[in-house]
Amino acid sequence: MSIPLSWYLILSAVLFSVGLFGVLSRRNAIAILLGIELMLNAVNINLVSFWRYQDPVQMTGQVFAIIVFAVAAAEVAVGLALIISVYRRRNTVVADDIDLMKW
Amino acid sequence: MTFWSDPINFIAEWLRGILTGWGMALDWANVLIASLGIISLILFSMMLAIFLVWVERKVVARFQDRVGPNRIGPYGLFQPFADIIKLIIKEDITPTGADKVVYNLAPVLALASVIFLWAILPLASNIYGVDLNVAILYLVATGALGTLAIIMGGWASNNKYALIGAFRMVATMISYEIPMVVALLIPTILSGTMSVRGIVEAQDPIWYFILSPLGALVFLISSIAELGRAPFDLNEAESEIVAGFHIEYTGMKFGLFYAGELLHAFTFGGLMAILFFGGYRFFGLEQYPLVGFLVFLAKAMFGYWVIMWVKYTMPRIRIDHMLAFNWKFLTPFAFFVLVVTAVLNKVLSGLDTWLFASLIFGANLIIAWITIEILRVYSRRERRLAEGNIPAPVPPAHH
Amino acid sequence: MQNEWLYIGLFLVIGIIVPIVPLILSRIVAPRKPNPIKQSTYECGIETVGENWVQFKAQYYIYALVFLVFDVETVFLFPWALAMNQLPLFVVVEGIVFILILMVGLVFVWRKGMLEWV
Amino acid sequence: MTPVQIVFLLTAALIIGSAVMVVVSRNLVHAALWLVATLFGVAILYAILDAGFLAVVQVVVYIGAIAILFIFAVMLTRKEMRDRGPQHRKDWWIAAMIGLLVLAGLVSVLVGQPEINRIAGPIPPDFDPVLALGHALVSPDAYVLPFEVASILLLAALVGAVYIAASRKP
Repeated sequence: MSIPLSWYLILSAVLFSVGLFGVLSRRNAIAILLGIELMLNAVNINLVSFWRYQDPVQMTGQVFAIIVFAVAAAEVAVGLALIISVYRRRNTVVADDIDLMKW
Repeated sequence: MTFWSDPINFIAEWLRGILTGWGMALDWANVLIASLGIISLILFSMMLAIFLVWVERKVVARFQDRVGPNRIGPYGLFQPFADIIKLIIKEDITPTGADKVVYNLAPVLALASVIFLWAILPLASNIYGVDLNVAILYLVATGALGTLAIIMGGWASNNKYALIGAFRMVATMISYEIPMVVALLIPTILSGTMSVRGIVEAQDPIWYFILSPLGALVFLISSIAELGRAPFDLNEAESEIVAGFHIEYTGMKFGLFYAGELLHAFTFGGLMAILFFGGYRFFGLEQYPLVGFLVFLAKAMFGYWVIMWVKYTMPRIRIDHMLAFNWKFLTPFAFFVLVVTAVLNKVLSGLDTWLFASLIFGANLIIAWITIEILRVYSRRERRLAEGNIPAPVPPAHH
Repeated sequence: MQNEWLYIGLFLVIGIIVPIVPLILSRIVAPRKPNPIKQSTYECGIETVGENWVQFKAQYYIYALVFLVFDVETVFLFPWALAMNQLPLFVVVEGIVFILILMVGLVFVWRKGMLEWV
Repeated sequence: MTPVQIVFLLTAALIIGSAVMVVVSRNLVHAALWLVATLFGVAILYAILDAGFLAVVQVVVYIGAIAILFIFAVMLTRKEMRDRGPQHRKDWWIAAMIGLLVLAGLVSVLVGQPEINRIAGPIPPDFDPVLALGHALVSPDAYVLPFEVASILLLAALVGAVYIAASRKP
């Protein structure tokens, strides 16, 4: 293990920023969800590397990473279901056109 | 260490001695030896796949009361080589509108996802790739890559049939993955480890087939569905969607899909042997050199034969029936078996081995009996309903 | 631990390369004379109409959805299965509660009629 | 530079490169496939970090289930957004600025930390992370509550998602 902790943290910061860019710049709602997945993975890299670099005997980091898996699965399931439902009603997946709740 | 008791390690040690003697660093020598081992393991599996083409064709011929390949070589043994030469010199056609990169990547990934399985397969007590401590999940993960390959191939072909076939195949594979994973949990609970080698070693006096015949059955059914073989071959369904996701693939790319399918079937036979039939163990015979390896091959071939037997005996099931069978019967059933096994394993763990085995086997028999009774009552009701609704068939006028 | 994963990594690399070899061989040996008719999409002998897009049943999506949730949960059961033998009976009960919660979901989907292929 | 560092850098290049392709590619199926490549790279990272269980779970859950769900969703909603028209908002450069700003902020915070460049200690030889994870998840004095709550969360997600996806046009 000759890799400094900072490498992981910077990699995860870059991944997070790329995901954030995707979330903010994409028009398609599914692509926005893809960006969110990238951000969640960046978080998970941080959690696991902290687990490894702090005290590996304490499993907290890994347990949190697993909870993040569950949250990601739930988020994708509900998010995509919403998108498909909206697509069926309004025939669009462009996030800006989905403005039912604006007024 | 003599050569015959442990040939692989003997050769590895010998090579390591030579390479370090040449002044190579020990780490790089180890990497090189590992690569050589991997290449020979993969080439062995490829040769096996070629042999399986012959086995498959010969066995299906026998099931259908034919002779099968018998012209090239003794018993037609060289037929697959002729097939391979034909596949290689065939023109490779890429349909217009296909997504080139994804289209070419799909068959490679389809075969590779099967080859990856061989990394963890213990062929004998001292012939195995790696003893991974999460091997059970690793084999589920390779299945995920296989699913991905199919959807890539179906989508990139730019063909309606291919896409429909891919969708059907993926729906089948992901649905039946749940009972398969649950069936994989049963050996994990019984042995307390996720390493396949650990599971084989834990089946010392008693095979897990005795401890959990229902788990083995669930694993068999779901692996047949995972393979996309009859009666679950909706993805191919020649009469409806012509060949499914690989309809547009020609030449060697089709060959890769085909080899992947056959090798996958054999590998699942091998996994069946490892997880439920004691792997390379056979009443102490495995101590003798090479016997363990042959025992494993025989058991895996038996599992493969059962899969073929089912394939060439059963008609195709309709897709709604197939998915309903999985979600309404197999998944709850698998979870029920899992819970009963877990509880019994915990409660009875203090008992004598044979008493433990017979009690848990008895519990399995009781579950099977209750299930069959419930199914009988249910199907009788369904039949009555169907007979009530459908008018009596009109006899055909003339033929 | 790391050595095992190094081996797996080597295996993945070589396992990808091996299927590529026959493709390259075929690329060298096989003839290549493409023409538009040969390359047209196969459709039982008639001209292809439209794109390959066909309206898919949302039913496929529902199955994938149910699968996703079940997959995550069964994966969670593996650590439980490993640790079970060394922990008290209470742990088995926890796992059963976990599975029961999962089954509630299945029963809901079933009752909603979402497992029917309509 | 040690071999592990080289493997790490290659993996990092794979992750970042395919992540960029996820956010810029016009074809959404390609974006989803690039996401698979990113996720696979993250799995390799977990293997380097000695978290073997998480590495395989990453492949099983993310590639085997979440990516497949994404591809299904893309194909189900494909008719309207067939790669025609702009895939990015007109003010995408603001998003890029925000992304860069966040990156700069994170890096500047990281650089100031004292222990940022430390090397991981060895894992105790008789310590099995997978088994320890099992103990941590189910033993009553550890994380059994999050374990059960995660199951309820997934149940809620299943119920909600199926309810939403199944509702027909009014």
